[in-house]
Amino acid sequence: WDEPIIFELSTPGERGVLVTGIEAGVRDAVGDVVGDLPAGLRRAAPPALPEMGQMRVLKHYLRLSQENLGADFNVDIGQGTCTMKYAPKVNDQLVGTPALTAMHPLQNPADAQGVLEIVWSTERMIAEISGMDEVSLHTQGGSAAIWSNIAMIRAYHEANGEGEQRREVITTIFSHPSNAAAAKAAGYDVITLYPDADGYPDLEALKRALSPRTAAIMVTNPEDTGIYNPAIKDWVDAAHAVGALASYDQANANGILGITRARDAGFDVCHFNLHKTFGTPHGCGGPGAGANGVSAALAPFLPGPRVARESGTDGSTRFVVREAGEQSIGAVAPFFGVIPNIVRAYAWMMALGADGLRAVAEIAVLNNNYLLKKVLEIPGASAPYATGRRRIEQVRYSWQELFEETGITSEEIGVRASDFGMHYWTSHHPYLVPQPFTLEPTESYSMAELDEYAAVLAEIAREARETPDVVRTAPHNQTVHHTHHDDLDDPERWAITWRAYQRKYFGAPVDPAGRVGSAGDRIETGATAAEAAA
Amino acid sequence: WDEPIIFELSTPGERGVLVTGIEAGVRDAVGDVVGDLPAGLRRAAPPALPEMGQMRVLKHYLRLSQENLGADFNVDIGQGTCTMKYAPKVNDQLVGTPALTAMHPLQNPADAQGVLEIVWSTERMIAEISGMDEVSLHTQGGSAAIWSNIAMIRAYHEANGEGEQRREVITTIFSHPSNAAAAKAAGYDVITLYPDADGYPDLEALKRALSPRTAAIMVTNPEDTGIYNPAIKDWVDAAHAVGALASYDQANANGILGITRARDAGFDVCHFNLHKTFGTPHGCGGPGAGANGVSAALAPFLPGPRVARESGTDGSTRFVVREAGEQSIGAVAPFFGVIPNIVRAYAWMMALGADGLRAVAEIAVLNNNYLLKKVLEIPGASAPYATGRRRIEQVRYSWQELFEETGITSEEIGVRASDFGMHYWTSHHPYLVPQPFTLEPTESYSMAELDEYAAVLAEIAREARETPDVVRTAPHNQTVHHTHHDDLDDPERWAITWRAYQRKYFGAPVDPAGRVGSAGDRIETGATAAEAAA
Amino acid sequence: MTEPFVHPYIPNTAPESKAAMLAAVGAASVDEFYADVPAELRLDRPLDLPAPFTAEQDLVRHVEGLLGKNVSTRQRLSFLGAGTYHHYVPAVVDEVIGRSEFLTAYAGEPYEDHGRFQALFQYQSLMAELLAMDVVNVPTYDGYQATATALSMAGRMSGRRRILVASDVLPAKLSKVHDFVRVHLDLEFVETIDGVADVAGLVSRLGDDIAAVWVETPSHTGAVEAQLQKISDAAHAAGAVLVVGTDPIGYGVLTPPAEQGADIVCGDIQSLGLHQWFGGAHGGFIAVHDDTKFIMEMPSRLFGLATTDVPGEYGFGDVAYDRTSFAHREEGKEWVGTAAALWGIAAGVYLALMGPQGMRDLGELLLARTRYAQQQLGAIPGIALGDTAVHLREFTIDLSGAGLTAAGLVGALRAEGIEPGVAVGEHLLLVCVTEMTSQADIDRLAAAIASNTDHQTSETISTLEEQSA
Amino acid sequence: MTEPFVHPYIPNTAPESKAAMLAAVGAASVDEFYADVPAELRLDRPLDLPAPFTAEQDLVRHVEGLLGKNVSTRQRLSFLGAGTYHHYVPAVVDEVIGRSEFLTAYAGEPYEDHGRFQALFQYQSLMAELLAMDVVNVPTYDGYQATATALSMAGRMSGRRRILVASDVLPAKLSKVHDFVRVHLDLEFVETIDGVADVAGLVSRLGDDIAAVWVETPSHTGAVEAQLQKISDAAHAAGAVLVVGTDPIGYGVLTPPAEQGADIVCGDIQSLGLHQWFGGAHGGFIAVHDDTKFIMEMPSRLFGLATTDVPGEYGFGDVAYDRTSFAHREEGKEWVGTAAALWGIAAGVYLALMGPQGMRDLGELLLARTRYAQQQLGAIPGIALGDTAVHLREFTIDLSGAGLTAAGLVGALRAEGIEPGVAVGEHLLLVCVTEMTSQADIDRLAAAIASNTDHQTSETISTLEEQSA
Repeated sequence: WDEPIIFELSTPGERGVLVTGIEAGVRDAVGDVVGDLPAGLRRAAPPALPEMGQMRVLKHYLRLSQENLGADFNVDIGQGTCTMKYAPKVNDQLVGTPALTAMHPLQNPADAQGVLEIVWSTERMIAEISGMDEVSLHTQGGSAAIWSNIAMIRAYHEANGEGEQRREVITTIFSHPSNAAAAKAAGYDVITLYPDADGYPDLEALKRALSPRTAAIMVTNPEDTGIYNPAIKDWVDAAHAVGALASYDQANANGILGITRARDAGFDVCHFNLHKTFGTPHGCGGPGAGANGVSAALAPFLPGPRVARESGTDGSTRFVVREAGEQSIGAVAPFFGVIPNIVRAYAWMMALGADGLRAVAEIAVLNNNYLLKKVLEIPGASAPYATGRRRIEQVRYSWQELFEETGITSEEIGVRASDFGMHYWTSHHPYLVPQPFTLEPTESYSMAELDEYAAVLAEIAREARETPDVVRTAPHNQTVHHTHHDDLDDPERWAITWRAYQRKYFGAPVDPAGRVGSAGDRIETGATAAEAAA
Repeated sequence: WDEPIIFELSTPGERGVLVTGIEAGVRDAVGDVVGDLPAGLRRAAPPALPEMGQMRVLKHYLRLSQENLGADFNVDIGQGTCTMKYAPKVNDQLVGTPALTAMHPLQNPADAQGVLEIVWSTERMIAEISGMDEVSLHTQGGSAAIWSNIAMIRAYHEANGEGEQRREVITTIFSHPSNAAAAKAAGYDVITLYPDADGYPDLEALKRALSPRTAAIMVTNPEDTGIYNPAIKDWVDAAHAVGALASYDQANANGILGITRARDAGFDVCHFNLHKTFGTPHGCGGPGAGANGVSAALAPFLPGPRVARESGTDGSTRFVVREAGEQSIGAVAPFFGVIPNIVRAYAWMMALGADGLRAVAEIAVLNNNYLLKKVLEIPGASAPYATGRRRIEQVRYSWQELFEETGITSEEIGVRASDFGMHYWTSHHPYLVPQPFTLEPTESYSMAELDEYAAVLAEIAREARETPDVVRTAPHNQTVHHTHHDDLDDPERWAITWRAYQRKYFGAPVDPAGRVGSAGDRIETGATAAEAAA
Repeated sequence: MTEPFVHPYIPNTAPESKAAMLAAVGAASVDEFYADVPAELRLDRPLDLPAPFTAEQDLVRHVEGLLGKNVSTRQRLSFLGAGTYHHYVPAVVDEVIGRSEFLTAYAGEPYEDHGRFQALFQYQSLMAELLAMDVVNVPTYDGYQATATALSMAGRMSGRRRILVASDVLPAKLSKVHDFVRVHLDLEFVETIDGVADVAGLVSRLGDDIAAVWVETPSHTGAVEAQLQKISDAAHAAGAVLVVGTDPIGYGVLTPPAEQGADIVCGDIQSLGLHQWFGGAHGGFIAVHDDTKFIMEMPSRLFGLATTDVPGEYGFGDVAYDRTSFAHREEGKEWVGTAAALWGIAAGVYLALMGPQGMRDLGELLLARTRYAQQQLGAIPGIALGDTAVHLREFTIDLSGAGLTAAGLVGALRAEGIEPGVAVGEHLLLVCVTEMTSQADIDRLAAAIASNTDHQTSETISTLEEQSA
Repeated sequence: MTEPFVHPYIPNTAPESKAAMLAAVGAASVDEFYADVPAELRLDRPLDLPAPFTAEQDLVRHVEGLLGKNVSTRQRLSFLGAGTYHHYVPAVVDEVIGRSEFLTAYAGEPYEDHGRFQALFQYQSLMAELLAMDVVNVPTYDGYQATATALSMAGRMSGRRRILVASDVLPAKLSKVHDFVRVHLDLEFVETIDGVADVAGLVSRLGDDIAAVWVETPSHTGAVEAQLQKISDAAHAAGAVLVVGTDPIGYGVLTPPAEQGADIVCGDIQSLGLHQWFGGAHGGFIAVHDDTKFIMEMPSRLFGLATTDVPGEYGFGDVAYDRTSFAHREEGKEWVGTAAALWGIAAGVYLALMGPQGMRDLGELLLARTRYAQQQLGAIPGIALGDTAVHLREFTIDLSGAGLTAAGLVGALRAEGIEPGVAVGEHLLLVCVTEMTSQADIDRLAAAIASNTDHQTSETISTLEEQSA
């Protein structure tokens, strides 16, 4: 499809959906409410939204959807660190019921016993999985959960009178960047440690960095390299030794479910992403959902309100809502968190159970080590660090050899991969691993799919040597062609909205209400609408 | 996507969905039920269904879906006679409720008052739209409804003792072929009339064909040419004059809703297709749904069971189920008909009302006459018959001039249209109109979309003259390439199932249970899976 | 109307567009397009229909309000079958057939609708494995039609008129089949013995004017025909074909009829991934061997594999299109039209998800639950099983020993929120269990029936006592 | 387990596949992969979790059973708002965001995920028209976060610490904002007068150390701020920016804050096409003018139009990616992560369906119903409106004249199936109406409250009588 921008599809007078009418009785009682608005409050001209019939709106967005590569469509193992796994359709179906979508969070808890029980049970299951004492499901994503981690750590130190003293947070370069960013946003100075020569986290470097000024260490493990820190308990102990707390980024715990637990290594706080480990869909970048686990010592600082189970004298149980306590960091998000994803995660765990979660971990690491072998068979690809050792759930690879030989970069290979219906991602910045790419096969893909993916990488590597221009000028087979990203960093040229584009590129007159002139005369030629049946 | 046949995706041991277990109490009570089966009843080897994980099944069918061009995606005006219109999404959402999907047809009618009321109300609305006295919604499609028409006509004549005498049914060549086919299946001899020079149904020919042997005339109006028979009442009167009945194929009544009615022209029976005129989706070729309307004289012959409304002495109403009566043709389908489509049709009518239905008709004919003008502007295209006159809801066009000039056939143009994300259909056989194509824009498409469609036809006509090979070798931009249809008419080579294909092409050994050997070694190359983001 | 009628479903009701298009075609008003419709046939008033709900939120409230009056089998404990069955529908099935691409497509060519052709070819192929036959049609309307057509095929092939009906047939199905074939065929019934075919009686009626023997297995009462091979041999010896009407749900464990000589196997696919839908979601299959004589009598579309210009690529198309009414109007075989394609896709997805092991597990579960239910209900004093045949999913119980009518028991149990089954005789109740019917559900039914027989018995006794008093 | 554990979600649990892969990598067992996990950290027992429902039908029965305990706002007449609102969600919105392509995608590049980039660019653009501003972000988590970030932006830009809070703010939102900004900013409250800003008091507090003035309109109590232009002028005169927190639902009829001088406009998009979801479906927007100074302080992704190698073709990409924590870890602006993209797509579809006329009709309807509800409730003896400001959708009523507590009234009406609103003070009830609340619904609420005040009044009287007796 060569689908226009939606504003180009507007036809005066068309309607997409009608609003119910104002009852005669209401109108008689209230009069002209718009006319009665105080001066200045009445909008002068209507917003310049497009005017479209319902089917055309639908068609537009359905076509756009086909121009998107969901995890349900590809062998989605190229977005390492993100744990792209199967989000079961039955869970989408379960959450779609009005018994959930039409619930208001401030309804009588007696009318919300089902959803409250699911929240409570999900917390308890994640407590068991992490070994932590208490769990909160309030946060709306992984980075938000990291924020809650540091916010609780901050509150804890303040409660102990050490808020002013402890101004530093230590992380590692292969921990998710949001650990550094959230600590900074919470007012901390961030110290970032680099790995040792083998790619393992450097315990000695940690010990040098720790001091009474340290508020916390915030680390991911296994790190983005897929390497598990064998000295993790020593790290935690070292932090505790200086009075600091230890915070565990378990966004992706996919390789260690049922194998090892955060609390068993001594961590004080940790978080999971329900949209990574627990099989909720990624929604084009959210909503996700986070789970924060804490030790008993940190429990008073958890966000609120909290769901609790009460037992009646007759043995019956009911679920109640308790407002956040004195020491709580308060509300971190509206109400109880991302309910649709909490229910999905609950259903996902209940479909698998203890055996199933362990199978998730074991097959995820099996898949990863199988893929590792396949990728290392491709000339030009390598897996820096921990040479010859197994990895947990993912690997950060490098095309450095291929780059040196051909000049083709990892980004270029990634773009070319899209021509094969595949996707991959390089890595977070900075590119400590040169020409990086990060693959995480999770448990959701079959051996045949892993073989197919590796075959595509091998094919592109071959192209890079034999027909490098094919790679360099990719994509060749997408709905859009090589895009000029320099437009996007120039304030004179960037166009973050259609109205800005009209103004900057066409000097469209802006009337007092901000309505721009008619859209450009872009012709839609049938010839480019030809991906029809794809 | 270059998606394999599903059997090629099988991996031993994988499971797509698990079945609930047999309770221990049941197993203890019943023992080994499979082992206990009588000799010969126990299947020797399991069926050779594929073994696949759930996500792979999903991915396979989602990819196939993207290789399909639904009405929601294209300007679907090329399937003339089929009334491709917007099937509102809200109706799909409404019928998806367990309050409908989980209803059993033999439940206590007191538990089914909602769905029974909808069936009854839909019948009454269609009775008003058609002017007929009674309506049945039992049939599962348009041709099935035509069968019900002729079955009732047959029963009527038999009830009058004229079953043996009346052995002929008269139809026209521009009436839907199922009228001829169903009449034949019911045991009638079929007489097909051809139009007069202007393309209008030939009243004199009808009068010559009518006789005491005539059971019925079965005609479509407007015919597939989009021409309304101005003498339709004379046709009905002429049939009645010889004691025959008149049956009206109103599968597509889209252009005349609220304009003119079957009963007003004197018809005894008629039918509508809910999946054409009444906005239910077409489902790749069903389920559709039919509605049969009859005069009071034919009402006793309607299929059963019937839904009736009863009033209590207190003014309350309730809906009851009545078994078919003595004269009824009996059950024509399970229970009450295609319930999801009946509810959708009800919702569609209730969203529009009398004004809306008339607007449907008026805009459908406006769109059709607008498109007629646009198409006639394309050199090489023509609209045979009724020259210079308006059409109702569709037109059967001809590329004969273009064919004579270039040798490009209408079929070839249709295939090429698919490269533009468009579809069109030629016509039913025989091709009385040479090099035919039949367009029906319905009310669902905007002026801009009609312009776009006409522009594609004009472009292909240009190609046919300037670069005919481009047209002749189409498709160029589909997931599949020019297909060799001669395979399909040769009993030695046709392969109607995968197992037949394996046997015929690979001589796969068939074990006693019919399990064939392993599938061929078809390699899936990544390179052809490249339509990814389309 | 004072304001112009603009509707979200009809874009060109926008006044500017409508005016522009009228101007483009040179028409003063829409009326001109109806010049051929005589004035006396024109409706001179608005249709008399209920006031519409043009705002979607109002429509939703209205329809949900109506449907809210229904009380579904989620709220009622249901043992209803008799043609529509309550099986579990995996979420992926609904996801696939809910895709707009499939839901709203119709009749495109094999190029733009490659996905539809492949999905239906796969449906044919998956059913073929389950049935162990080489040819399956794109679904026709339902099992009734499939059976009517299968018998008609036998008649057309043989030129014979007589059909021997060897099994108990669902009455509504029989009604349809009879009216459909009666011009061409005569149905003759060989009474069943203990729920299944009277093979000896059948054999005695066979002759060279018999077009087909028609067996239903499971029958109307859920009885599985154990003598199929014998029947088949006898039919073939007489030059008749064996038409087997069936439900495919059991063939993970049961021998498919084709392996016992069936020539045409037909039935309904509702059990394979379709919801109950108040009986409104059925599709019919007809399966035959790869034999031109049979294939050329099939009216439905048959999608086949074909080669393309690209070596190794699969294309699809219509096999032997010249059979059809699309090609030859009344000269085609019966007719072909919009039937049940989407349900066929659903059944294909269902079989792909279930796989061989799933169908085996399900078959065993159905046999086990059926037998368990027979045991539990048969053990109630006064209740007897209708027959001793092997049953799959359905069976009858005879209430006469308890002095109960089937209708009376249904009424009594409905008051307890139970639909105990379908009354198929004065004292005969047809009970259905599936994988959705747990042991506890069956136990609850047994208890409810037992309590009614107790009640009945004590009532009978007290009536007797009263009379004697 | 005696049988191998094979699960539909994990294809390589198939024993043959697992064995083949282990062999391929030369591992004897999966244990080898965990060599780096010290033995003392290994869990030596299975996780203590509830028994699973591995069969999908059992899982569905379990979860539906739990959710069946909920009683939703379809069964209860709800006047609840306070941050989560019951607006109508058109079916097309749910259809689009239910598409697997959108639902399951994540972070692809602009090539394979062209659709996502365009859909979110369009969301930004549609919101921009509604708000009359040139820049809108890809949604952040919710309105709480959007506001916290907006104020932080003002602090970072100005280097100042003080924020003047001019309106009544939803307490939970205030809690979040406070904890988020407290290291960098000090919130100072200027008490409202009659529901809206005390402009004179505000002006008197302005100075060159004020980073921003924060106005909420509609406020926590639904009051629409009528003096925005004055506030804006005063803030700008002091070198402060005006941050307006709002709900976009009213801007079909209300003047957008940008036209009255707002520099940053932020809030929640839940009202625009998202269900209530027990409060679990929120998304935050931050809108600014096309001013580099502001844009470079935004942490969220911003999708922009770009040219491609094909003239006239639209490409998309990240604008000023170098702002983000993805690019620069702690040197980025706050952070960016998985937030609420799908809800942004939903809001875009919603606005496209509604169009200018739909948003106008809806705004008028909300104003009318709100005023009607104020009239009906305010007319009940003993009940007073909380203030005299213009209200949109929400307003408070003061029950003290009737001697009722808000919590008491809520309890009493819940017993009648009505959620009358949120208790926001001992005698103060926050009542919300939307297009889902009909005149009849409002009348029913008024009658129910009136009957409770009657009851209360007569109780009070009888108590008095008893006392005097």
